[in-house]
Amino acid sequence: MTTLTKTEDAPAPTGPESFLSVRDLKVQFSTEDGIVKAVDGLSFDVERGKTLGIVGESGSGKSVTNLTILGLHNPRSSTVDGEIVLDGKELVTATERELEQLRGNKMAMIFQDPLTALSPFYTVGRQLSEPYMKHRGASKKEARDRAIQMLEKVGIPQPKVRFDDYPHQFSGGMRQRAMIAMALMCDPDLLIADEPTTALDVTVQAQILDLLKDLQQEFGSAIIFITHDLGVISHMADDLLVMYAGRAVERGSVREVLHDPRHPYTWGLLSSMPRLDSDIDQQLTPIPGSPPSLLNPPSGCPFHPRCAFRDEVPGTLCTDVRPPLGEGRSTACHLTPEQKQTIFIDKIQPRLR
Amino acid sequence: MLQFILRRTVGALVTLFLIGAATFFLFVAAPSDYASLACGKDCSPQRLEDIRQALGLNLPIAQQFWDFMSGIFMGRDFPTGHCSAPCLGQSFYSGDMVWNTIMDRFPTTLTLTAGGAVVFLVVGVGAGMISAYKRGSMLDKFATGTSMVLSSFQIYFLGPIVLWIFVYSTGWMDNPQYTPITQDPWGWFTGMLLPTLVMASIFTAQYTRMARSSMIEQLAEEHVRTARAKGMSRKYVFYRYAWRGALIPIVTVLGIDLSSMLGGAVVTELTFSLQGIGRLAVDGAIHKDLPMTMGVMLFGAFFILIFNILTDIAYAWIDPRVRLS
Amino acid sequence: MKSFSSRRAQAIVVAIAAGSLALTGCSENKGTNTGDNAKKDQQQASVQSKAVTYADAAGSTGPAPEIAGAQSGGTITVYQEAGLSHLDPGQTYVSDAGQVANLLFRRLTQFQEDDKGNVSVVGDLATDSGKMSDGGKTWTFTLKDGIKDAKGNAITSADVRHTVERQYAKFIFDGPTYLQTWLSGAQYRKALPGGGFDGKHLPKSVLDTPDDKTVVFHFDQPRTDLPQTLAMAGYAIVPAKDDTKAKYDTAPVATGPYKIASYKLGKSLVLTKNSNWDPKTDSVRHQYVDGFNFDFGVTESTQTKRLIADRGNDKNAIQLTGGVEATQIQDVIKNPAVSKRTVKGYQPYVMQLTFNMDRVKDLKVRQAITYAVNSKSLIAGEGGVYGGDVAPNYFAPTLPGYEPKYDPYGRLKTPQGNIAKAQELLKGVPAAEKKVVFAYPNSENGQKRKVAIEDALSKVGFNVVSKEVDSASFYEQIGKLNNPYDMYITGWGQDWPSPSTVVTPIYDGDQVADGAPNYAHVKDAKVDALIKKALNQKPEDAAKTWKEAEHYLLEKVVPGAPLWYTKQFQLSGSNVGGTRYGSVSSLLDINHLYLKKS
Amino acid sequence: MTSPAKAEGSGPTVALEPDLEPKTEPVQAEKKLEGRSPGQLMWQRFKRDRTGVICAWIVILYFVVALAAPLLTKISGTDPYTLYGQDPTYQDKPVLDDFGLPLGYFGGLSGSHWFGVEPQYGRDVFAMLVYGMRTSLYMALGVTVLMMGTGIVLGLIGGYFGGRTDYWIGRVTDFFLAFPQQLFFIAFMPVVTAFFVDPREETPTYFRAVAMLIVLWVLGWMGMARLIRSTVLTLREREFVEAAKVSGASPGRIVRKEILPNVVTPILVQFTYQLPSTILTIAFLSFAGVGFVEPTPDWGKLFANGAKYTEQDPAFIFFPGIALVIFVLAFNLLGDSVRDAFDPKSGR
Repeated sequence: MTTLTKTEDAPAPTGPESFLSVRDLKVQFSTEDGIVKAVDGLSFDVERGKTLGIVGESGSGKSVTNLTILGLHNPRSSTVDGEIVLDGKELVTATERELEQLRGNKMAMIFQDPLTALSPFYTVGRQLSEPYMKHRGASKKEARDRAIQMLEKVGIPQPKVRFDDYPHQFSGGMRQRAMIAMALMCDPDLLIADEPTTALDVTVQAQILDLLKDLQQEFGSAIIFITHDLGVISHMADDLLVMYAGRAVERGSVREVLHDPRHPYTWGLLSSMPRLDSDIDQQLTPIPGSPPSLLNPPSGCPFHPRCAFRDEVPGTLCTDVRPPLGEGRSTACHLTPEQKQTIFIDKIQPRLR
Repeated sequence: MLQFILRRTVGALVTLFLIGAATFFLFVAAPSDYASLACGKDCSPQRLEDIRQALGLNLPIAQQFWDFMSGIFMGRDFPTGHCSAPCLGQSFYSGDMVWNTIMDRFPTTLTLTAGGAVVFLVVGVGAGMISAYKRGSMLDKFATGTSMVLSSFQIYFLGPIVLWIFVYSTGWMDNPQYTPITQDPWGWFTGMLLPTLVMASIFTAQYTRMARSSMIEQLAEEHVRTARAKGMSRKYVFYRYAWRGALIPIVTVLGIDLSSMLGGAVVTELTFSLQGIGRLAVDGAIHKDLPMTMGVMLFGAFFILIFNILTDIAYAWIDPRVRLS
Repeated sequence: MKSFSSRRAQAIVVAIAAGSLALTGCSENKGTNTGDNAKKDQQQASVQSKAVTYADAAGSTGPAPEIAGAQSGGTITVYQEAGLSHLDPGQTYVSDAGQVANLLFRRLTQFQEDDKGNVSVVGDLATDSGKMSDGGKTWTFTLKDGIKDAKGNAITSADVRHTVERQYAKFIFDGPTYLQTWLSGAQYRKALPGGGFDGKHLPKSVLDTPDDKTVVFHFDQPRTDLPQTLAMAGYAIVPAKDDTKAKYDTAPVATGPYKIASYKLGKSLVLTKNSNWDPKTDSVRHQYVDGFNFDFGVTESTQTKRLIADRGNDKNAIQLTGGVEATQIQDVIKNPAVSKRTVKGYQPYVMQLTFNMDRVKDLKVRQAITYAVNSKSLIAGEGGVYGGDVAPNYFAPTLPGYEPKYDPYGRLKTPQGNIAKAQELLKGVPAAEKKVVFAYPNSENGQKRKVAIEDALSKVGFNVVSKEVDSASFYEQIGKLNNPYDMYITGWGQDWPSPSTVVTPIYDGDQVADGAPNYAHVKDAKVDALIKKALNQKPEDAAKTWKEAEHYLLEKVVPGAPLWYTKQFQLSGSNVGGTRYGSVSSLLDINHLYLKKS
Repeated sequence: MTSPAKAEGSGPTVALEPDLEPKTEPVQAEKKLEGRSPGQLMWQRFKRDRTGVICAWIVILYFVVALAAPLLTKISGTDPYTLYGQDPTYQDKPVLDDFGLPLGYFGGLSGSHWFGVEPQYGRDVFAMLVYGMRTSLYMALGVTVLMMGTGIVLGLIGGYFGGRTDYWIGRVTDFFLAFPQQLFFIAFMPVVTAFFVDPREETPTYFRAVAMLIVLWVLGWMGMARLIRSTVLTLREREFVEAAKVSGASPGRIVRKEILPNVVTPILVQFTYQLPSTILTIAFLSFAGVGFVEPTPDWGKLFANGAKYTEQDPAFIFFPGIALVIFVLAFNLLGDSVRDAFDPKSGR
C-alpha cells in the first residue's frame, strides 16, 4: 500500500459557519471482492443561495457523496465517517428519525434517471403531495393545490389534469420536471441535483437549468449540482469542485477553475470537451486510460497513471506521496505553481482557444 | 375494463363447456359405468338393462351430455321430482339432487378455504414481509427456517400427529367437525380450528418464502430510494411502495391456490373426517356417479375461471402500467 | 451473497427443529402372544355353525326377553364411513343398510339369537315361521293382530302382496331377487311390469291372499329355505298406502321400533322411537334407547381413534359396519379397558384364489398353487390374527356343515405354503403352463395382496404376470366369461345360514354366464347333480350332500385355492350395554343395545 | 444492455445499491483485476457462500445414493422385495410379532436391517428407502424440469406478446387448470395400458413411469406459466425492454436476454418448492392406481404409508421422513443461494 503522508487534518472552518460543511468524508462499501473506498476524505462547503458544481468522471464518487449527505446508505453494508454539518446539525451521527424529518423538508434530491425514480404504482400528484403532507402537516386539499402550483411552476401544461396521471403517462422531460417539482414541494434549503438533465435533450435541459436558477433566487436555497458536463456547470454553478477517485483534486470559483485550471486532470477534462467556437479540425485530446478501480486505488496521486506531466516532478513523489488539497482555491498536485502556470499557458490554453 | 370482463367471461363459459365435454367423454371412456357397478353380485344382463334404463344411461352419449348441460340453465325433471335452474342432475348413487348435495357440503370447504387463506396470508405473507424488513436478523432466519421445515411436512403426516396431541391423548379439544356458523359460532370455530390450521400450515411455507424474496427484490428498486429521499419513514416506504410491487406474484399464486382449495381438499377432509366437496369428487369417481362427478368438477372449474379473471384484474389494479389487453 | 454466518446459523436452527421429528418409540416390542385367542375363536366358530331351527308360534310372540341390567333412555351415536346407498327395503342388499333395516322395518319372519348363539327363525309380522305343505311347494303365513306402521294404519295381507309385487317394478333394481325368481322365473319382471301399481296383480296360483290375515305362496319346486329368505331386509314390509315409489328410497315409513326423524344423505341420519311399534308383538327387538344418531363420513381410522380415546359423546358410540383399523388392532388388544369393549367373530366370507378353468386346465397346476400360496402373508395384510384365519376348505365357519379339521392340502400345518409338495407336483409341467396371469383390484389392499401372491408363487417356479384392474369395477371385469386372466382373488358369503346360498351360485354349471358369480366357470356334471339333489332334500340330509359336493370340488376339481376366512372386530363406547356379536349379521347385534347411564 | 444498475468500470459494480452484505474477511492478496463474465461472477459468489456449497453437496449426495442403490443394498445384504416377516426361508429370524409390528427396538433396528423393517410384510426399510429414492428423485427431477420448461416458455410468450396470443394461451391454461385431474388419472391409465400393453403381459415399470411423466407434465405446468406471465407483464412495461426493442433486438433475443434473467427469482423459488411436492404427488398417483404398483419402492409412498403408523411404530416414518426433511431443507437452501448468487441486484 502507498505510504500516506500525514493525512491532512481537516482544515479549520474559516469565516462564518457555512450553510453545509463536509469535513474529511470517508464512505466505504464492502463487496465480496473487497472494500470499495467510494469517497476517500472529501471536504467542501456550500453557502446558502450559492450553487456548488461537482464535476468528475463516472465512478469518482459524486453520487455516493450526496446519497451520504441524505443518509440513504444501508448501515449494514456501508461505513461512513467524517463530519457533515447542515445548518448547524450534524448528519452522520443523526438518528434515522431526525434524518427523516430533514429529508424532503430541509434537504431534497433530484435523481438522474427520471424513468425509474418515480413509483409506477401511484399517481404523480400523490407522490408529490406525500412529503408536503408529512412535513407541513397539510391536508390532502392543501397538498393538492400546492402540488398543482409546483407542477405549473416547473412548466408542465394543464397541471390539474396531469396531477392524476401516472408516471408512465409522462414523457422523459415531463417526468424530470415532476421530479424537480417533487423535490421543491417543501422549499428545501439544500437541493442536490444528481445529473438532472443528462437524460434530457438540450432544449429541455436549458429550461430546467433556468428553472433551478429562478427557484434558487426565489427560495434562496443552496444547490449542489452534480454533472460530468462542463458546459452545464459553467452556466449553473458559482463554485466548482473537481473530483477524481473519491477525492477532490481541484476547488475554486467557476471562473478560476474553467479559465485558470491548475490540475492536469482538469486540463484533460477541458481539452476533451468540444467547443462551439473552435474550428472543425481542431483535435480533441481525451485523457488516456480509464478511471481507477476504487478497490485498490493507485499509489500516491491517484491520477498519476494517466498524468502526462508526472515526469516533470522530481523523484517518485507522484507515485509515492498523495498530494494534499489546500483550503479555498487549491489543487492537489505536486507540480509547483510556476510549473502549473507555464504548462497551462504553453500547452493547454492554445488548445482551448 | 367492462369490455375486458365481458370478453373473459365469454372465454370462461366456452372453457367451462369444453371441460364439461372433456369430463363427460373421459367418464364414458373409463372402464365401467355406474350400472355395471351397481348391478352387484348376481348381476344378470336383464338387471343391467333395467338400471341403465332407470338412469337414462341407454340414451346416446351426446343426448345425455346435452340434457345435462341444458339442465344447468333450464332445470330438468326427474322421476323423483323437478330440479330447479342450476340443476346439475340427480346423483345415481344417492338419488339426491347434486346441487343440493354440493350446497350442503360447500360451507365446510368454504370454511376450510377462507380460514386457511386468512391463516396462511396473515402468518405466511406477514412472516415473509417481516423477515424481508428485518433481513439477516434472528427473526428472519427463524421464519425462513421453520417455513422450510413446514413445507416438507404433508397433511397426512401432520394431521394425525396434531389430532393425537390435541384430541385423542389429551382431550383438550373434541373431534373436529363442522357445525354451521349460524347455529353455533363458537362450536363452528373450535370444530374447524385444527383442520384449518393444519391445511394452512402447508401453504404458509410457500407464501413466506415467496413474499420474502419478492419483497427483497422490490426494496432494491430505484423508486423506493426516491421515496426514502422524500423523507418517508422506512416502514412507510416498506408498506406503501415495496409492498405493491411484491403483491403481483403473491396474487397470482393466491388465485390458483384459492380456486383449487374451493374445489375441495380431499386429503384434509379424509384426515379429519370432514364432509367437504373434495370427498364428493372422490366418491363420485369411486361410485362411477356421473352427475356427481360432473357437478363437482364444473363447480370447481367455475371458481378456477372466476379467480383467473379476478387475478388479471388485480394485476391492472396493482400496476397501472399493465394494460388490460 | 448471504454472509456465511447468518446462513449457517439458519441451517442449524432448522436442523434442530427437524431433529425433534425423532419421535420416542424406543421401547422394545417383544411381541404379545395371541396364541390363546386363536383357540377361543375356533370354539366360538363351532357355535356359529350350528344348523338353524324353525321356531313355532310360542317363539314368535313378544315381548322379547329382557336383557339383564338394561336401562332405557339416552341416544347412541353410530359411526359409518360411507353413506347409505338406499333406505328403501326393496333396494337393500348390503350389510350397512341391512343393520339400519333391523331397526326400522319388520318383515314376515325374523332371525332370533339367544345368548348361547343358537339361531332360529321366528315369526315377525307372521304368527309363526310359516306352515309348509305339499313338500315345500306351498307356504302359508298368518299375520299377528295389532300390527301398525309408524303412521298408525294397520298392516294387512294386501300390504304383504304389495311388498312382493313392487319388487317387479322398474325403480327397484338393487335388492335381492330370490323370491321373485322363485315365484315367476328368471325374467320375473315380465310377469308383472306394472309392479302391482296399475291394479294388475300376480295370479292366485302364485301368490294368494284369501283374507286380511293370511298370505299363501305357491312355487313350482320345493323352497325349504323360504322362511330364512323372507327374513332378509330386502323383503321388509312396505305398506301400499305409504309407498312413494322412487322417492321412498330417502323417506321410507318405519314399522320397527324406531322411525326416521331427519336424514341428510351421506351426512347424518337421526332415528327416534316409533310409538306405533307394540313390544308385545315383537319377540326379537328392544326399544331401550331413545334414538340413534348416525354420523356418516367418519373414516375407519378416525372411528377407532375416537372409540379408543372414549371421550365425551364417544362413550355412547358404536361402529355400524366399520371395524378396528388394521394398524390399531395392537393398541386395542394391549389395553384391557379397551379390549373388553370389543366384539369379534367370523364373517361369512371365504376368500379364495379362483382359477379361470377355461384357461388353467391342468389340475396339477391348480393343486400346486393351492399348496404354494402363502395365507399367512395375505392375512398379515388384513391386520394379522384379528383380520382373518387360514382357510383349509371352502365352507365358512358361519355356515352349517363347517368342518374345521378338513384340510386336504395341509393349509393349517403350512400356512406359509408347502414349497416342496408344490414343486413335486410341477415336475414335468411345461414352462408355458407355469406362466399365470393374476388379476387384482388396483387399490391399496389389492396391491398388497398382489405382493403376497407373487412372492409365494415365484418361489415355486411360477412366472406370475400381475395385471391391475380398476378396483370399482373389479367384479364386473372378472365376471366376463372371456376375461383374459388366469386367476383372481374373490370372496363369497352366504345370504342366510345355508350352504345352498354358497355352493349353488359359485359352482352350479348352468349358473355360468356373463356377470354370474361362478367366476371359475365350473361345469362339472357330478357337481350339478349333487346340487339338484340337495336343493330338493330337507335341510338335515341336504347338509350331507352339500359336504359331499364340497369334498369332491376341493379334491378333484379345485376351482380355487382357499386362502382365509375374514373376521370382524368391532369396538364400542364404554357406556354401551348389551353388546354381543350377531352371528347372522356378522356385526354388533344392533337390536340388543342399551346405555348404562343415559 | 442489462438492468439500469449498469456496472461502472471494469471493477465490481460500485455500490450504488445500498444493500450489499458486509464481507467478514478483507481481501489480503493483491488481486490482479481481470474482467469476469456474469457466469464466472455468479460462480465466484456461489463458491464463497459455504452453506450453499454444503447444501449442493448434500443434494448431489442424495442423487449419488439414489444411483448407487444396488451397491448399497449389497453391503447391507438386504433387498427391497423380500418379505422378511412372511418368507418361510426367514422363518428362523422372526422380525414381526403377531400383529405384524416389528420386534425389537425402534422399529426392528438390527444388524441386518439398518433402518428397521416395515410393519405387516417386514420388508427392509433401508433397501426400500434407497431404491425408493432412485425412483422418486429421478422421476421428480424429470417431471419438474419438464413442467418448469413448459411453464416458463408459455409464461414468457403469453406475458411478453400479450394481445391475442396471451388470450389464447390464457384460455389453454385455464382449461388445464380446471381439468379434473383425479378423474383423468383413473380414466387415463386403463385406457392407455389397454392400448399399448398386451392384456396378458405385465405392464412394464418403465411404461408406468412414462405414463406418469406425461400425466404430471400435462397437468402440472399451469402454475408456473401463470406466475411467469404475471412477472413478465410488469417487466414488459419497463423501459430497458423498450430500449432493447428500439435497438432492433429480435423478440426472441429480448425475451432471452432481457426478461429471462429478471424472472429467475420466481423460477427458483417455485422450482425448490415444486420438486419435493412432486415426489409426494407421485406417491398420491400410486394410491390412485396410476403410478407405480406396490412392489416398486417409492419414497413418497414409503412416507405416506408411514403416516398411518405414526402412533404404533413411529420408527417406520422416522427414516423416510428425516431423509425427506433434510432433502427439502438442503434443496431450498441451495435454491436460495443460487438465487442470490445469480441476482446481482438483490443481494441479501
